[in-house]
Amino acid sequence: DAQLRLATTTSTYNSGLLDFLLPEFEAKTGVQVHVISVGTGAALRLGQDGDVDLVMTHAPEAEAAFVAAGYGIEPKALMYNDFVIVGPLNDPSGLKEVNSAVDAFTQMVARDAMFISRGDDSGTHIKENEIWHAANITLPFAGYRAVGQGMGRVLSIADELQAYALTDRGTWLAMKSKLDLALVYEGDERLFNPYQVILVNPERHPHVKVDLARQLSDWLVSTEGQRLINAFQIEGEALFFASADSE
Amino acid sequence: MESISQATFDALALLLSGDAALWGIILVSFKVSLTALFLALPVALLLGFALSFWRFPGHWMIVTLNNTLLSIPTVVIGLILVLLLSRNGPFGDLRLLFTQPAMILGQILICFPLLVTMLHAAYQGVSRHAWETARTLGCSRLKTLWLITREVKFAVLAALVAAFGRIIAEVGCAMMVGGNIAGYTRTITTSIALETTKGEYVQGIALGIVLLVLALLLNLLVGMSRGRSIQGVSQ
Amino acid sequence: MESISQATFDALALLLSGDAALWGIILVSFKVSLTALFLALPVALLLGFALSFWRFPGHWMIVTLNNTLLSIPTVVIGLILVLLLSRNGPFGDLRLLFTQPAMILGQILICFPLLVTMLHAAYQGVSRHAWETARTLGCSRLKTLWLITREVKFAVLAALVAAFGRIIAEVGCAMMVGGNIAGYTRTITTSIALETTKGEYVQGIALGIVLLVLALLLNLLVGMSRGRSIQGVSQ
Amino acid sequence: MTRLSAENISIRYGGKTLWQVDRLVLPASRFIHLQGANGSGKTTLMKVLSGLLKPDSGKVSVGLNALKVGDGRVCYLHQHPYLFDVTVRENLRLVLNSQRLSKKESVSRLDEAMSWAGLTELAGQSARTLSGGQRQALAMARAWLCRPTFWLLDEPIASLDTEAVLRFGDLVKHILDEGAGVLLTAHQSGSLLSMCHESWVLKEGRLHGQSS
Amino acid sequence: MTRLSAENISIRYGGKTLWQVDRLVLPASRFIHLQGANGSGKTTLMKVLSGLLKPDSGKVSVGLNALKVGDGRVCYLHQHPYLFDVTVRENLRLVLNSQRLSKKESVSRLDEAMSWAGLTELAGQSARTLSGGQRQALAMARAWLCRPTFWLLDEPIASLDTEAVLRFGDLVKHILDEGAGVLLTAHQSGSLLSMCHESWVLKEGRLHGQSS
Ligand SMILES: Nc1ncnc2c1ncn2[C@@H]1O[C@H](COP(=O)(O)OP(=O)(O)OP(=O)(O)O)[C@@H](O)[C@H]1O
Ligand SMILES: Nc1ncnc2c1ncn2[C@@H]1O[C@H](COP(=O)(O)OP(=O)(O)OP(=O)(O)O)[C@@H](O)[C@H]1O
Ligand SMILES: [Mg+2]
Ligand SMILES: [Mg+2]
Repeated sequence: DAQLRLATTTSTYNSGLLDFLLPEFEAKTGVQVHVISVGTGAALRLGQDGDVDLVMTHAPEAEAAFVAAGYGIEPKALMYNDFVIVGPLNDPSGLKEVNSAVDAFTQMVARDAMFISRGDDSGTHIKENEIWHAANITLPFAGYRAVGQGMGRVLSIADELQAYALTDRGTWLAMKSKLDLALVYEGDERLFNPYQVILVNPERHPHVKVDLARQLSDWLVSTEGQRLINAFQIEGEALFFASADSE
Repeated sequence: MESISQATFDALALLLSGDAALWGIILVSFKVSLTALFLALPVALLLGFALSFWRFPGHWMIVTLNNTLLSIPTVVIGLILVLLLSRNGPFGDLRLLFTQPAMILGQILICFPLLVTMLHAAYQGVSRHAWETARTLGCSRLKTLWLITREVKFAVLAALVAAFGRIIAEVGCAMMVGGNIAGYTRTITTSIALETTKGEYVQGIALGIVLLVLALLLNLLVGMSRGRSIQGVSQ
Repeated sequence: MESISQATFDALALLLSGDAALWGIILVSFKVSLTALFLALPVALLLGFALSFWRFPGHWMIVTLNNTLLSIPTVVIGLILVLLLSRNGPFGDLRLLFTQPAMILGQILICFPLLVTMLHAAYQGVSRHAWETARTLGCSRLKTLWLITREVKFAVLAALVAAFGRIIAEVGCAMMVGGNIAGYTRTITTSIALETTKGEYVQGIALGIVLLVLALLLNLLVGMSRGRSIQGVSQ
Repeated sequence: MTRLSAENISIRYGGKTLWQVDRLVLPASRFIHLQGANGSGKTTLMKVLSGLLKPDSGKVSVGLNALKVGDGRVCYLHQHPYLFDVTVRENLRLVLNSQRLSKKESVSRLDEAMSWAGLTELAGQSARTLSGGQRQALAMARAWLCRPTFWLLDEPIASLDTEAVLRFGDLVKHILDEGAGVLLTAHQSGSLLSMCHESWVLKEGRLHGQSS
Repeated sequence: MTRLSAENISIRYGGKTLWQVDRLVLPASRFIHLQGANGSGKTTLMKVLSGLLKPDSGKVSVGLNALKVGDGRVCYLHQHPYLFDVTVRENLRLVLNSQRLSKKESVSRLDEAMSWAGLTELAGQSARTLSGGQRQALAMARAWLCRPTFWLLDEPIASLDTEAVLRFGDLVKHILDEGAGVLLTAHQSGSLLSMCHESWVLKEGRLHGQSS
């Protein structure tokens, strides 16, 4: 029977969203979806090499470059969530008082806080860097620790070292019950985190199953797909918000 | 620690209840690793034997190279295989990436140097005397290899056990080359890695213990089959 | 493949130009692994020796257990250490998590079973005769251990090389316990893992080749020091 | 009939020549005692004659052909025989296996060999637990099963008791009758050596007494 | 003076008793020849007397104390000696190292031992390349350096040439003069054995000729 390969980022896969969505699609179409979850860079790389049929990522600039270079076609906005800043329960740097993400980062440095960075060129890391840049802070500062690991591990390390970290809300909600950390800042529109699906370009890789891939992509942005995305919850909280503009 | 024992208990209960998904993962792990081991073994036996009993040009180079390959991270082997097997790569047409055969290939490469090192050391322990005796009694080269392998069966067994351990416990290459696709190329170790990235440490440990229990059973089997032979150390 | 050779060339050039960050990473890798190896060695030697030359209750159990531990995924060892060393764990007060000593601890646990298996097999290859001869000539137990170790120095060396390979190439535990913190606990293998998640395969391979080149140099050194001893296979 | 011969062979160790033999012929049906002090090179000569050691010069031939190890025509019995770590019976069987005999024939030969060596009762015992004399007897029986045309026996009676030496003498007679040639070293003197047709002596790197 | 003695010792293999010795005394300054057919248990007896093998019953004592392996008082020389894979000189030195001698004393003892064994010229050669007789001589020299009070020599002259046997005889005399006791097995007869004070015979599981 038909098989389809989807590359996605670890954080998306770990949230459990795909395990929630895909069985519905498989039941409906009989197409089996093989999910390969890797880092953002690696996911796009797999698409570029034609080893998967479509990708689902959250790194707008890298995705734009991916499409511009002709590796991918038909990018579709799928959903969004947002990034939040988490930190020790007692919030020693007082981030609960600040009014923007840039201020939050500036204040962390000013108060000698420790910050755990993804340091892996992932969507989250790119976002971090964007804010550091906007705040005019040169890296690394004294409390900056680049650990080069996935979101889950970064949260664990922040927990262990009682430090601050920038995280996507999905991973935070999935893990917060195991952590002695609190959400200390959220809401800046700079922290918006959009997800896209992109098909691998069949002109570059004639063997990709572009029809099946398009079927999945279309289904994801369809009313049914979007409804299911909104319905996915952990402990009563929604992790993702459907954002498809079609239909 | 409370929660670890609880999770382990749950995992073992799942195991015993015949949970299809868990057994599927276990089956993939053992199938891939045992196949790789038995495909790598004959060549490794021959090479280890040749290195011990024959002197030939390049001998020293092979030993050094092999020892060096012992230090190759499995993820690097995985990377190289991905580049080779990817659709863009030279062997892309074989469509092997993210399949079990690709994982087997990776594990062959991973266990081979360890097998060679250990078998070489094993045969090295046999006096040249044994070789001379077999040959002068009219045994063929292959028969001689077989006789001498039996002389060091304990060390050969140790090599097998160590090489099996190396690949069943390996995660880097299995992850890269297999893709950790649920129900297809997901192994015990890639599952553990997945649980770990989710912060589900306890689940990871429970799966690790499942693996250990199965490895223990396998080793008990091997230990029993070895049985008598270890005791004869006299003379 | 063009790009691999380019990246490797660049990485080696960086190495030769004395790039501080790269050398820092290499230093951490070798320091941690060599320390772990030499801390694990004496106990492993004693245990391997005891298993070969003494029969005692539990003998068989130790062998089986040790063989089983060979199959423990390094990430599981990492997980267990994280649980033990974390702030909330029983040894949290030592504040060892995400430090080099914690990594050393992990690597000791990882190389120990392999050392024991290989040393046991090595000593097993020595006839009981040797032990009897040394003892009856008035050598102490320790002296006897030393003499017999020299008899199988080739196999002991193989054990060292294999165990070193196992830990220098290991990534799961180093990542979990060390945290891959840049400039502090980042090793060659955790760097490779990082490059891999970035999709920078070529960078990863280049780092792998740097590691291999260094391992090759180390093995050449060992090979040269071994020099003469391998040739005496006669009698 | 075939003969084992060597021309101009020599062995050097670390610059010094151990021995140099211009010409040597071991004919069929002949029993020769190779004598020489400790370290004179008897064992080395036998290893060369059996093809286990390549001489630094010269060559060894069986009949008109060059010597080939592993064809079972020349059998060298080590001074301290190597026994495989299996039972007595298995040690004997491994030779027979290379010979494509019928099952019945195999069993009868095995039994014959074991009874000659006085090991019938020890058939199932691990060879590693045999006494010194039993080891030597077993190794001899094993070589016998191989039916070589030339026997190179390196101190085969050193650890045999009086009775075993007598049995060994009978075996040598039997071997000679079948047309095989025997070269043997022994430091002891005794009835066995009075049987031999010639004595060769290795001394100061030369082989003396070779009457060709 | 001390003596090596045993009471009621026996060895059983697979249900059968190999031998059973009620009482055995090896006094100082005495040279005893232990005889017996192949497989009668001579080697086994020596291993028991040296403490390398625990008897199935009975006990062995040196003087009034129980025997202790590794104290260097009773030295057993294997039938096929084990030489360590180092040079001839190193094989000898490893015994001296356990004895805390001055450097000068060490060197002179080493040289003495090597010259006795006729191995002075081979000092730097790897022990694994020695000839059969050289091996036996080296093992004997090594045991000598250990200065044991009781010597258990298992076929020490089996592969020695005539001259070496004579030298060995002189050594035994010397040892006896120093007050040590010697128990020796040998299947060969010869001048050496005419020197011995007593003969014991192991036969059918019993030790005969023990005159205590
Ligand atoms: N690799 C080597 N390097 C140097 N000398 C060697 C080497 N191998 C053997 N020899 C020497 O060659 C000589 C001949 O040894 P061989 O075993 O042939 O003597 P042999 O006549 O059999 O003596 P024995 O009667 O004691 O058995 C010995 O002196 C030995 O030390
Ligand atoms: N583990 C064992 N199981 C059964 N029989 C054994 C075992 N070990 C030794 N034997 C037997 O015990 C007997 C005594 O052996 P030992 O070596 O003491 O004889 P020996 O008198 O030294 O003979 P030789 O003169 O041939 O050296 C032999 O028949 C041997 O086969
Ligand atoms: Mg010889
Ligand atoms: Mg004996």
